[in-house]
Amino acid sequence: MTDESKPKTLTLFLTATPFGAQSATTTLNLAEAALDKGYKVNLFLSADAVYGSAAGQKAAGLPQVGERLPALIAKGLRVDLCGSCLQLRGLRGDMRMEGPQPSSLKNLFTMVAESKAFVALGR
Amino acid sequence: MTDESKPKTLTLFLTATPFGAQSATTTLNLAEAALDKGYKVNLFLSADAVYGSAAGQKAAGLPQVGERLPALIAKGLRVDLCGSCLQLRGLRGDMRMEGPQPSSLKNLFTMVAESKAFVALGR
Amino acid sequence: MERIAVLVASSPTSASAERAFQLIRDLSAQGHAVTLGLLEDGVLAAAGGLPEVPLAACAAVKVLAGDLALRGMAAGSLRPGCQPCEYGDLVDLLMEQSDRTLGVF
Amino acid sequence: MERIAVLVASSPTSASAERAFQLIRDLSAQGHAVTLGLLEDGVLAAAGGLPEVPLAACAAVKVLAGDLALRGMAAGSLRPGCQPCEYGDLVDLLMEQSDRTLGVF
Amino acid sequence: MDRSICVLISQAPYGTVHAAEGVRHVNGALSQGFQAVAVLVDDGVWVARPGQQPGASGFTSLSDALTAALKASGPVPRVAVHRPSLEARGLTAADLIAGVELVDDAGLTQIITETQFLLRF
Amino acid sequence: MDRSICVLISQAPYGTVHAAEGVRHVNGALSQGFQAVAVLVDDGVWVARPGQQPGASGFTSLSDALTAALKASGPVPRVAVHRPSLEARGLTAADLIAGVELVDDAGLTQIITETQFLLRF
Repeated sequence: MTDESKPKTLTLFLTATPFGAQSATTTLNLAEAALDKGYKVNLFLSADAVYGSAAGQKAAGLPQVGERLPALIAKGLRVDLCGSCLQLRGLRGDMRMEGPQPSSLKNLFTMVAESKAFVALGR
Repeated sequence: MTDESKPKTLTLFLTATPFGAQSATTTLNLAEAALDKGYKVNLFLSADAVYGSAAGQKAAGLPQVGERLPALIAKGLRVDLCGSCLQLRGLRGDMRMEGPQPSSLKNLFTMVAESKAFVALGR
Repeated sequence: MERIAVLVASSPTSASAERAFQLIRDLSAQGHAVTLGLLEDGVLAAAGGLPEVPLAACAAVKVLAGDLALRGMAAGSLRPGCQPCEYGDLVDLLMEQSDRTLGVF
Repeated sequence: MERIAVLVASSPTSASAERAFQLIRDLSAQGHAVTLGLLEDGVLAAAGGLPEVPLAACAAVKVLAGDLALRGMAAGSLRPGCQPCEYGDLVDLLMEQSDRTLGVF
Repeated sequence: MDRSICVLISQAPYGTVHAAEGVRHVNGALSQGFQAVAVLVDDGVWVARPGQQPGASGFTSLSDALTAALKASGPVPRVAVHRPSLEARGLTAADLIAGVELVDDAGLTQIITETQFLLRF
Repeated sequence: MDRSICVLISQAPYGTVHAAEGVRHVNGALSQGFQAVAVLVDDGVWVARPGQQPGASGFTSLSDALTAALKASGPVPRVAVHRPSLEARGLTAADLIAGVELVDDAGLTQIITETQFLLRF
């Protein structure tokens, strides 16, 4: 994929809920395709997108979102959650799945600075 | 407000998250104004709006949503939650505040049929 | 002929507001008395923005005062024919002054 | 001059897509080589819809095949100049074939 | 007067969940004894495009769902497509599933004023 | 090259949270050592309208937040308002908070191509 020793980084920034719009699914599909090609992929869930980290989602008639995250994390996806966005919405740790971690704007912009491409999804 | 013995009913139907758009706040403001005038008011939270029933919300820099519900319920507001929408999103009972109840399309359309006005909010 | 309330919360540049404004023109042309209630981003139509409020087609235009102030617009800057209002006025519109409510667009 | 990827997921009737299409025209006029990636509701621009894709301003237009099929449009019905693609092709576009990525609009 | 509702679907399918929610509530209204009219307007007209293929995406085909609703053995909805919205998108009646009717602006307001309630998506 | 980001704000304030999130991320980028340019385009131009009064609503005034960012003692953002979007809404530079600059289409693309990253709201 590249002649450098370190893989290039793709950072995806999502602001939409898991089931309100297609953008959450698009985000995971892009992440998976990039992981399969060997890139480093970061996913930052901000604003309403932090609902994607809720435990116990059961998609029916709509694409899976939270249910797909463990497999993507196992493939190397880093998932960060906007910490203040979690607090606002009452999404405590015991309501969330394992893996995605509360994070910060500092982490977001560190990821951005290291990225070959930074893409914001959601509406 | 009316010369009939039974108060007229306003049913509000919300599809937006509590903090992604102003419509959740507008909905509660309309509900409160209608309750204060003596109307019967139903609020049906559907799709992403069911996140408004999450326990432990802490609004900062944005209007309170879940934090306002108990006082409105005490004033007489009926709050129903789309049951299948809760399941999809993993919003179990222990993650929600007390008061709003899982409900059904049957209940929604029963409310609608009894309403003087039915208003859908959210985008 | 009916008294119809139409509520618009979307920016006047949105497809949603444009659809509501077209509906208002058509309902008015058919003889209905339409009152437009503007709230949220919809209030931008009352003080600027394109397309403009279909004033000629409305029996009245009520604009939520708090949503105007929130967006930096004084009630005094409203287009002629638009009146500031409170949530309670919108409730009266829906529950007492209209035969039918459409929205929120 | 740069190779620029622009991703559009909004319906071609949205302000967001219109803004992206205008940006593409301006970037192209300044000599940049713009590749447009259409996905989600954005694919409607490749098989119909107004405004149309700014084909003349794009070095290439890639349209996500799964999102076309989901909306009932065969890859064969694409406007000339638009190519169906997969998620991996979009990743290649962003990570290997572009100096800059703009979006998602 | 029989109970009746107009469900207005104004957004494109799949990009947001609103069109799917619209179709779900048409069926819900019918099952609760309402007469239901689905009106497809603006980008909502894309809901009536046939052959929507979700494949393995997890989405439900809304053209299939509408077709099934129209062919149901119990109460069926009216499905009206706003002709000016259709034409603005370069589409014609031939591009739509069977069983829908076209309405112009006057037809749209007629449906809205003939039904008791409006549910907008 | 210094790290830099363009934050594009294209939606009206308050109706959705996106404009507020845009302003928050401008400040976040600055605090992490990025040069930051806020570009207000389409309905985003309303963010720069002065005198936004949240009252008891619970909202944060975005015109106040932008003004504070522009007057900060540390790094400050550039704030560019897209003139065609402004004029399409019947507004002029006199309707905006102090410290913003107007850009036309060419200026908009120049900002976008002079910054390393784009964050769209």
